[in-house]
Amino acid sequence: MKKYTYTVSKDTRSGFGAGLLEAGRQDENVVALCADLIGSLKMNDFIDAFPDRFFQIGIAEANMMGIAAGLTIGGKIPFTGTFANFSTGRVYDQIRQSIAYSDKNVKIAASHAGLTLGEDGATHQILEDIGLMKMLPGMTVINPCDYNQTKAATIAVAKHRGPVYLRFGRPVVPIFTAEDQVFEIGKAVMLNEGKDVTIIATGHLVWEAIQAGERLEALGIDAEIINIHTIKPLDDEAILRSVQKTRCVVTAEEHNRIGGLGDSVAQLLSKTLPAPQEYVAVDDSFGESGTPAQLMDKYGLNASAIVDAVQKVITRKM
Amino acid sequence: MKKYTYTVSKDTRSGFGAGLLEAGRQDENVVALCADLIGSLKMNDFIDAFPDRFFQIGIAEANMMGIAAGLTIGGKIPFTGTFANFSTGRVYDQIRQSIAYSDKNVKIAASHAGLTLGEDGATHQILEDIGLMKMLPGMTVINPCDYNQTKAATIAVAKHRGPVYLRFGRPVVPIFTAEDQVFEIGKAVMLNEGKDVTIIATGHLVWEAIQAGERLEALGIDAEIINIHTIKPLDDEAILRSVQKTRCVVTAEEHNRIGGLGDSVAQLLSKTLPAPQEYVAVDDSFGESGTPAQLMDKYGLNASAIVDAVQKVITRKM
Amino acid sequence: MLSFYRITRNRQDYYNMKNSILNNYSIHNLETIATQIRRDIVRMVHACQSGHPGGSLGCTELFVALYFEVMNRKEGFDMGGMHEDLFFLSNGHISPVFYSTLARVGYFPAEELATFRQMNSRLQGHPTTHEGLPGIRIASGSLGQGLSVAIGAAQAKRLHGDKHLVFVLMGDGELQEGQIWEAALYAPHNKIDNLIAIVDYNGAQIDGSTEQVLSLGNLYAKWHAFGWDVLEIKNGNDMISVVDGLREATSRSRRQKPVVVLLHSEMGNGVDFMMGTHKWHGAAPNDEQLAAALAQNAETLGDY
Amino acid sequence: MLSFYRITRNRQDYYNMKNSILNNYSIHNLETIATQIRRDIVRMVHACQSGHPGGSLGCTELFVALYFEVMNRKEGFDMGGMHEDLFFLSNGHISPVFYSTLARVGYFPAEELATFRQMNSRLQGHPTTHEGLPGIRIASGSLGQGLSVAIGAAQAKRLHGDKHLVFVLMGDGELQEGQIWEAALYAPHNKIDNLIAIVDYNGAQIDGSTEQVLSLGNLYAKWHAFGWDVLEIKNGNDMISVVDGLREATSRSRRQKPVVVLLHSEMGNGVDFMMGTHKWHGAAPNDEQLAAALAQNAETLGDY
Ligand SMILES: Cc1ncc(C[n+]2csc(CCOP(=O)(O)OP(=O)(O)O)c2C)c(N)n1
Ligand SMILES: Cc1ncc(C[n+]2csc(CCOP(=O)(O)OP(=O)(O)O)c2C)c(N)n1
Ligand SMILES: [Mg+2]
Ligand SMILES: [Mg+2]
Repeated sequence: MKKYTYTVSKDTRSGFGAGLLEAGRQDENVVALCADLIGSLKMNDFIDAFPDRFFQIGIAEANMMGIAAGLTIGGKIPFTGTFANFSTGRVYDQIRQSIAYSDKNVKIAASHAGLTLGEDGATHQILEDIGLMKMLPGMTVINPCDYNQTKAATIAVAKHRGPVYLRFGRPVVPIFTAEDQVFEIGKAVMLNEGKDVTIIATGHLVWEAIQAGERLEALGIDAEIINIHTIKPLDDEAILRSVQKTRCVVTAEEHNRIGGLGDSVAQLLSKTLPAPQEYVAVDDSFGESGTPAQLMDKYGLNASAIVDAVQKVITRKM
Repeated sequence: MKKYTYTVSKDTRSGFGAGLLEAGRQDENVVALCADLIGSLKMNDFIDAFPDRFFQIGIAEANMMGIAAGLTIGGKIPFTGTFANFSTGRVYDQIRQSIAYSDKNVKIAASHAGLTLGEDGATHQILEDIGLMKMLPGMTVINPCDYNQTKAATIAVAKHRGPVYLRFGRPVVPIFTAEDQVFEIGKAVMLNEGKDVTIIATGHLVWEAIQAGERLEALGIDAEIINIHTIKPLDDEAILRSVQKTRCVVTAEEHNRIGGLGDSVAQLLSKTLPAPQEYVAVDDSFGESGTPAQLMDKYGLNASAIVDAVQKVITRKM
Repeated sequence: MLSFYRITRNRQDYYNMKNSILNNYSIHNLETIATQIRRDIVRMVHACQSGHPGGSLGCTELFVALYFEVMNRKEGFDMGGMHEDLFFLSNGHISPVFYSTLARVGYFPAEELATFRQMNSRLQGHPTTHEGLPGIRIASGSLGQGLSVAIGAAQAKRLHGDKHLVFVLMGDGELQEGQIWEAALYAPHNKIDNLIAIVDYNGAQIDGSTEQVLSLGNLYAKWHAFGWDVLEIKNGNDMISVVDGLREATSRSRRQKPVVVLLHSEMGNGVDFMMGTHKWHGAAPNDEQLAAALAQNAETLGDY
Repeated sequence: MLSFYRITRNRQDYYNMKNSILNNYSIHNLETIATQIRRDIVRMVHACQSGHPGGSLGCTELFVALYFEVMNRKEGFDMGGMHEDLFFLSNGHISPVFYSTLARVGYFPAEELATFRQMNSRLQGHPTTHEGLPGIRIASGSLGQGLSVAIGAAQAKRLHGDKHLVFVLMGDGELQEGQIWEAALYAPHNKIDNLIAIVDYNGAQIDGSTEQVLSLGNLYAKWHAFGWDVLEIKNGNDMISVVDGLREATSRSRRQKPVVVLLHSEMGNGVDFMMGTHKWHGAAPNDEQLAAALAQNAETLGDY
């Protein structure tokens, strides 16, 4: 198992904040919008640097999406900012018509995705946002794994032409990817080559997958670990190549097991290479209040859950 | 192949209208709400019979969902009515918080689902509604296949305790199920027993699946055909029993291939019984204007598409 | 790029010439265009037996006045639309009048109107950018979204130092959508004064009159209370009133406030049997009804 | 079932006794409860180091007045809530004041307040029915939804011939959500006059003052233009004003119009260093700050 280490932990949303500032420096067309959550979205540095390129929308997410769509018509590259719930479910029809179907170059930046925003509870913890956004034709869906990757993704997304959903979170998590990484949209990152099982993880679950990989190694299981930061378009090739070798797969995501990364992988495999799959995901329930760590435990979103799933899926190999 | 015949064709939304009237007769707590689409939802008979139990909401779908949730607190059983798009994506967060998470007994009746509303085009054709609603914990998702089944489903849904998404359409389609059928939520209907392939279809695609079954018979292929009117909760048992026998499956739905019935089946199989699957569904695109028949053809949602998919999946059997 | 496309004069001329014979002549020109557009509308809707003639007919004067007279437009079409006035249709169901106007003013051949709502057409049931039809900058059809989009476009113009205006049309029933009021709150706070919002105040929606379905109450008071400069065009189907009203609206722009125009129009206007009812909101005429409608609207620019 | 749960008197008594000594005595009782609730709020938020003290403190008088004085409530709790007044909290983030009030008025033991925002608690970060906490009839937290829900509940009461009232509280920042205005348009049209909506008019939201973030402008004029009977409580942190104002509001019900109360409150009221800023909208005090806050609010009913 390849070694991954870290010295610093940070929240991925801060990676977004840093990336937004950098993207703003690189392209004067980059603008930002926020629905009364500047601090949560870490937009302060951007606002300080480019006050005229920031739009405070107030608590009106639908209006924010429409304004963002309108701004693109003048060539701007708007990043909208609010919690993941209010970035997706709250404004699905607005994104659908004014952004996705209208093919507008809007970047939907969504913080507090998944369970790990913690104490606010279920009304603020969306576990369906990947599913919501991946059903929209033409939408790119990205869920980076740490601060550095989120920063790199933000910069890449600003350069990409087309609507993007960029999902990140609130808790501090280890920074283990390179500061100078090039973020390639749609390209899976091979974290560890292995032969016994393919673990495909996204977002905060990537670090858990690495931890799981180490424990599995100790158990004599050689896991291939893929960081699939882009859920749509899915890197079919990378996944198929791996599963062809391992013949079984575990997907891991901070999301409902219905509609997320797991289902994207299941669809791909069912159409090409049927293989046993286990889902590490929330089992079709709402979240609740608690610390991020408690919730990850209770809802089975951690290294142990991945280890268990691997052990199970391996026995199911055909 | 079992023979299915019909003498009359009708739109499924009219089945809803008839069912709503009947449900209203059976239970005085049944009330109806509509967002300026009474005629499209076929609510006129209910309104004539029970004018005091109808609420005209105007063009304000979010408000409609909230009011429906509030009405349940007083013990009412509200049916909300608007197009499928405005029943789901437009109000996802409202349904999520005020209905699903709050466990309110609201019935979301959605007309004009899928492509077949025809000429209005993509802004009115939602192909993601099944996916949207099935991701909500506790939501029941139903898509009946003809007038009689929609009527029966409506009556059953009124008696069921809990939030339900009931999806139906605008075009006239053959009535081939029994007038006096008992609608069992969550129970797949076996239309034809066969051994070579399992065809799982929902909604308007069920009749197409029957047509396909006849053509397949002529080609010497013995298809098992299941009408899966309830997408959530999925009748896992019926599906597994069938695929255990046939070892391959085709799913057919008037929906994006991402997030719909196909993905529900793929998840089930990937976790228990991996098998080759082909999707008859819209290939991750928006719809467009056209007659229903033209659109079903262009987007590959008909008997021929099912026949093709079956021929393909059979060669993939493991 | 800044060569304007208009029939007679620029804004200043108009005010100099008000009530002059030339003005009446020019108004007549616009009316001539309007009857042709009415013909186009009913023919389009009749051909595919679907679509929305009522609101379209009621907004004919508005579209003609905007596109042939009031808006400063560049020749040709590019999505960005810098250095020209822009128009957004929020109530996308009245696409027939939009498409006919766009065709008649030169964005695409009038013949293409024959493809309305047919498969593979650029003239989708509701306007879309998806098929690349010149003149369309956003999809609409799901109601309530256009004012927000127009605000965004207006803010983009500001960022670019472009002094042109953004127009947006909404239905009155559409105002029941909350997103409109989110946008209505935002624009005055941000002093968006290069924006002219227009409400098709025809008092009708699908299920009946707005009064019955969900009354808008005192609509003037509502917009006023939200901080807009409100203007009424009392006869939205009289070309002089419409042109005058729009001129007045544009003259009130750039005063630190957004402007909204309540356009009192008549659903179905110009086709006698379609007037005075909401029934023609989204219904197509049969052959006989088509003939009757055409008989009331002279062919002036040539049917497609 | 109709045995009311209140401290001193019914509505009519109150008006007979206005300005009497008994009245002052009773007001004092309510104030006593309020200081305890303020203690509960800061202790709850401190314990889990998260949650929203600012809006909670500002609405303490309102909650006490409603639950201990104004609302006609049945003993016990059932979801249906027929034959009693109902309350909905739309701005769910001020759950601390809601939970404390519900506990102090007897819906569940005050000790349970110690579980606020902890895993497996019935006292979730935002109110929910999901864990079966008595007193809660709808989940909230995602803003903008509560007025619609309250309207539905009010209409259900009508259908059942239940003459009781429905109260709902919204934040002022929350009014930026369009759904509120959808509901605001609906209620007067349908003459929902068993509904009293209250706006926590504290002028603050997360990113600053509402004035800066997105001004509500003339809020009185907006509600008035939407057809509501509008009433202001000028000092929302003075118990007499709040009780009087709510009495006045209830007396205006059943007159064919919904009533809205603009409650001028102060975010953070009762804890000096939390006042005059939006910074305590959603921040928790540290140990020292907790001590300072408690020193300003006497323990009256006993800390949990
Ligand atoms: C969000 C949404 N809800 C419902 C509809 C269905 N619909 C189309 S037009 C219409 C009525 C619109 O009324 P109005 O804006 O007054 O237009 P008019 O009938 O006057 O043309 C409705 C309800 C829609 N297109 N979008
Ligand atoms: C739909 C939605 N958008 C954003 C948020 C995040 N949020 C929580 S409270 C709040 C500010 C609310 O302001 P106000 O209603 O004035 O409450 P106060 O700050 O006065 O307590 C925001 C933006 C939310 N909870 N729901
Ligand atoms: Mg109208
Ligand atoms: Mg406030």
